[in-house]
Amino acid sequence: MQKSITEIENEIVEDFNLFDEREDKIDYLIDLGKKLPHINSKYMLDDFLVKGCQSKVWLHAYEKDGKIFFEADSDSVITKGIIALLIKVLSGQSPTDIINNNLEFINRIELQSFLTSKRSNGLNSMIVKMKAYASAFA
Amino acid sequence: MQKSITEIENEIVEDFNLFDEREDKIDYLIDLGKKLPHINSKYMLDDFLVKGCQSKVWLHAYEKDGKIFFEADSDSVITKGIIALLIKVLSGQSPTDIINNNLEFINRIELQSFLTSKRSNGLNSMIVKMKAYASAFA
Amino acid sequence: MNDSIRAQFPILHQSVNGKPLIYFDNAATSQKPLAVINAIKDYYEQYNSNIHRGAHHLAQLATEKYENARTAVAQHINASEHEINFVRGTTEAVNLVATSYGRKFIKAGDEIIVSEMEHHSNIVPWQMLCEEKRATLRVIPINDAGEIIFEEYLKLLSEKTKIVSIAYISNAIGSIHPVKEVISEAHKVGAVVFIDGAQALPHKKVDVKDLDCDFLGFSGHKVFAGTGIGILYGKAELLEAMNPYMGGGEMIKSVSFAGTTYNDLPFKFEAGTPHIEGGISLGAAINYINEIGLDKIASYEDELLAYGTEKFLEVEGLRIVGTAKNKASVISFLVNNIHMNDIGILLNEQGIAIRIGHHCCQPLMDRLKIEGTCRASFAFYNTKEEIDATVNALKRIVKRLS
Amino acid sequence: MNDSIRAQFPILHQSVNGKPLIYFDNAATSQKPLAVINAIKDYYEQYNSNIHRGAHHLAQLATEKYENARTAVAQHINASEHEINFVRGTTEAVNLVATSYGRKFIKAGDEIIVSEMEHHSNIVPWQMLCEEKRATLRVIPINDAGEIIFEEYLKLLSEKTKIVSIAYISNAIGSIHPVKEVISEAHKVGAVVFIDGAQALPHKKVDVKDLDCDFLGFSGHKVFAGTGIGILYGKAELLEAMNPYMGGGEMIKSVSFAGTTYNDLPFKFEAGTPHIEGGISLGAAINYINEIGLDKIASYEDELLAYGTEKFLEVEGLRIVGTAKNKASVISFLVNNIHMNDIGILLNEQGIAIRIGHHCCQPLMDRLKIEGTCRASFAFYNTKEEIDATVNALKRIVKRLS
Ligand SMILES: Cc1ncc(COP(=O)(O)O)c(C=O)c1O
Ligand SMILES: Cc1ncc(COP(=O)(O)O)c(C=O)c1O
Repeated sequence: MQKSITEIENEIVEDFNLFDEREDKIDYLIDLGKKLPHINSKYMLDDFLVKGCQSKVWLHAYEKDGKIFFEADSDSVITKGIIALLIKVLSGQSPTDIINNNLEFINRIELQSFLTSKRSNGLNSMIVKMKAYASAFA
Repeated sequence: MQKSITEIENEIVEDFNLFDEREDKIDYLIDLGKKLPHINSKYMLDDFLVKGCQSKVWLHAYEKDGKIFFEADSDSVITKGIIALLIKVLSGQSPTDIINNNLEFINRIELQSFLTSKRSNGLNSMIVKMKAYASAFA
Repeated sequence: MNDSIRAQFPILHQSVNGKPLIYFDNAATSQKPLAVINAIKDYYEQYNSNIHRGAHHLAQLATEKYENARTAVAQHINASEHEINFVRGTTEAVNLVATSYGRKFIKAGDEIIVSEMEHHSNIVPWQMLCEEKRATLRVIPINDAGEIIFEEYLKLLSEKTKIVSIAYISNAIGSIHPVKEVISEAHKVGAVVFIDGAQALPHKKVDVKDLDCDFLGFSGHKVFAGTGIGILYGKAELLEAMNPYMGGGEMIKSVSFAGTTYNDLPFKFEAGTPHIEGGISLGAAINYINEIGLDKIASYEDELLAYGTEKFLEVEGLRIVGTAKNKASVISFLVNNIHMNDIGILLNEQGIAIRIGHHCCQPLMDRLKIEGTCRASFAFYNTKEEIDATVNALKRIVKRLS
Repeated sequence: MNDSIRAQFPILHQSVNGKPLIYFDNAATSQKPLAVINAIKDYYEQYNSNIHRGAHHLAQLATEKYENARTAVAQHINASEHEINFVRGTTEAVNLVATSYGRKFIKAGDEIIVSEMEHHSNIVPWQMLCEEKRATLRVIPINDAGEIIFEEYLKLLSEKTKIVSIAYISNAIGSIHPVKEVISEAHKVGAVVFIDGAQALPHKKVDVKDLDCDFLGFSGHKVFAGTGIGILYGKAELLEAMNPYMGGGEMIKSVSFAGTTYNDLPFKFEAGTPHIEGGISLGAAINYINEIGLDKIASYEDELLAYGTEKFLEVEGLRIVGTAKNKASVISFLVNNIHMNDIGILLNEQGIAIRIGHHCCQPLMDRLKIEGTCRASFAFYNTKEEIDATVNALKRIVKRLS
């Protein structure tokens, strides 16, 4: 069975806590980014771009059996790592769960501290966009 | 014979040096102001005002036997004290002497330090005006 | 108020001309508490950086502190953050509105109302606008006490009135205007109202929602922050409707020679690198006065005003200029036959700093048929003892000069 | 340069993410020496006061120091004091000229010339002016090295040209433009020239008489002074012919509702309470760099640039954007297939502060068909060791990400 958002969040936090050093945490993020499969090139169009990110982020979502699935890509590997986390947590969940979740893991792993510009890193834009997709399918 | 500008300047500096305290120096200035006779009321017109002084200063000059004589008044007694000093030094001198003199006594008695606003106290305007009169009669 | 507050203001602890400094020129500019001075020092010693588009640690810190200051100001006057525009001071706030609102919305024949006792900064920008647009500047007259004559104001209002711009508190003579009533009457004819809060913010709580003002401007340097910073508050829908003011970095979304799009509020009106240190110092100042409490400040200053008024009137030949019923802690005065200049100089000899002149209110002075006044203006770090010393000095001056 | 210079900059001595800070974001804003920080502290702790019309000791001191700063700036760029206007920064300088000169003298059909690599602050104000006046903005194209194409500039010049506005040094890629030649050609067709000196003043001697520029703008915060202050130099006869910019206190001679007369230079363009602290900090900064010597600074920075260029090119896949023959100590670069964002973040992890993005030069980025660059910009307090550390960090990043 699909794990709940909270369960996945806890796993991510545990994973991050394995690392004492900032450097290892960011390495982990880079690995996640590298491993995230490329999006189908038909979605690499301006229509699928998330606005407000310094790097390009393409995001696409589809619904299957009442769950929402996300696919995304970016030209920045660290951004991809972040997207990978968001997808881990939100992809395959129900629209309501996605809309209502506060994504507390972001603060718990202090993700913001790895992003150099809080206002324009686009993390927020990505979340807003993912929730918007969920609303559209709800 | 009329004393030279330098002689008068030296006298003023000596007078000031008699006082150790700022307070006594400014008292002396006030006394000079109080003692300066009022200008003839026919000169208390806007035409005779010196521009650029915070208080009103009326200044009038006339020539006699190649010497220039000044009369002045002000609604501020401290300003009048300053005028009294300038008149002491410059009144009765020849146009050339007036024009060429640098009025070094002003710095020697640190007159500026008693005036609260260097830029708008009008001391400069008064001197410029007195020299202008001298040029006109030269 | 007590010594622990004065201890926060290093500048107060010095001698001038051999006497302890008494600083009674607060309406011109306020002194700064250590909280503000240290905030400035920390900024430059620890995290100075250009902001907003920064990709590194210092830029992040500086952005956060600068935006926190905006939040502090917003909360302080009960506004939203995007309604808070950092400007240089009250003067720039008025000019910004006169230009960005006025040049867009004012047409020939429209009327703008100010009062007879405004600061030049709240007159000249409107004169310039009226000249350009062939609009008319109308002036609310005042009575001899220095209060606006409300019935006359009502008569000036008409459907031609597009802007009313008035100070909350007069810097020259301390009158507190009934701005809430001024605003609601202006709104009845559809005019927008700019409140010049330069003298209000240091003394009292200002709530833009409660006042329902459309714009509010004030200066950081008068409210215990550093120089070169100030605030323009505007209702979001008005700010959005206005033209941009200056062009440049920060205020754009994208630039190309084919066409440029402007940024959202509040960045729309903040072209170029902001006065980052100034914003942060303003945030620190706002936090500082809130820690003391504006109520406490206001009631202490009322006390100083009442005490000072009584004491100053003991001086022979002294008359107070400006006797509004509702008044801030400013005492403007003249002494029979003694030039204000002489009083200024002789008080300075005693280490006492007051201001003399027209206080940037020449039309008010013309109305009062005087050239200016001596002005002693009190802040919460002033004391009754300082008032006593000043009154004694004045008495001696009067004796000496008469 | 040596440790004794670095010791003057407290901010440099800190760790970021556990590593010693390397500050390579100097083109965005410079750090401040103790001479500047202490000048600010002294101002607030010892003699903060409003200026010019003050009638007391503190006002006198503050006025003197502020005006001394104006004198220091005037001497530094070989101008007269009344040609030096304190403004908020380069952005305001451009806007002031676009408004006060442009709105008075530009007519429909006139042409204004800028280059393709200008900062947004030197584009948007002219766009706004052109839109209002139905004038045309013409653009000097650049070659692939990032140099303006002088022959193309000559072709743009005609009797329609009224203003040419160009940076002395490009903030994005460091190109130093041949401004002296640009100016003399513009004068041949009767145009006035605004020089955006934002990036020039920190690095080299600028002599307005020698250049014969009509206007020069620069920002204090980029030249080791505090934020919120800058300079507009203008030839006196031009400044005198211009309309006032903002209205308010200081910039007037007398105000009445019947008519207002404006003050003389330099006060004409300085409405409201000035950023007194900022002016004083700028004076302190100018004195500081003159003590070190701009020649020494320039030649040391040239050394850093040469060394850095060589070293940076050792990084696999790295290309330098902007290879003008005449270049300031700015290295803009991109690395094959690696997003500038990732480089910014990962350098920041190593305590290294660079800037990434379009650097407020979107038209330049469009021309170069890139979205932005990573930019390392050096000041005289930077060292070759810092360059080595950065290059090593870059090499590790490239390895890690490829
Ligand atoms: C070349 C150039 N012009 C103009 C500016 C704008 O300066 P400021 O933001 O200080 O107004 C800058 C700085 O960002 C610059 O580098
Ligand atoms: C009532 C009032 N309005 C406007 C101003 C202008 O403020 P600033 O000079 O800080 O722009 C002042 C201060 O001088 C003031 O007291």
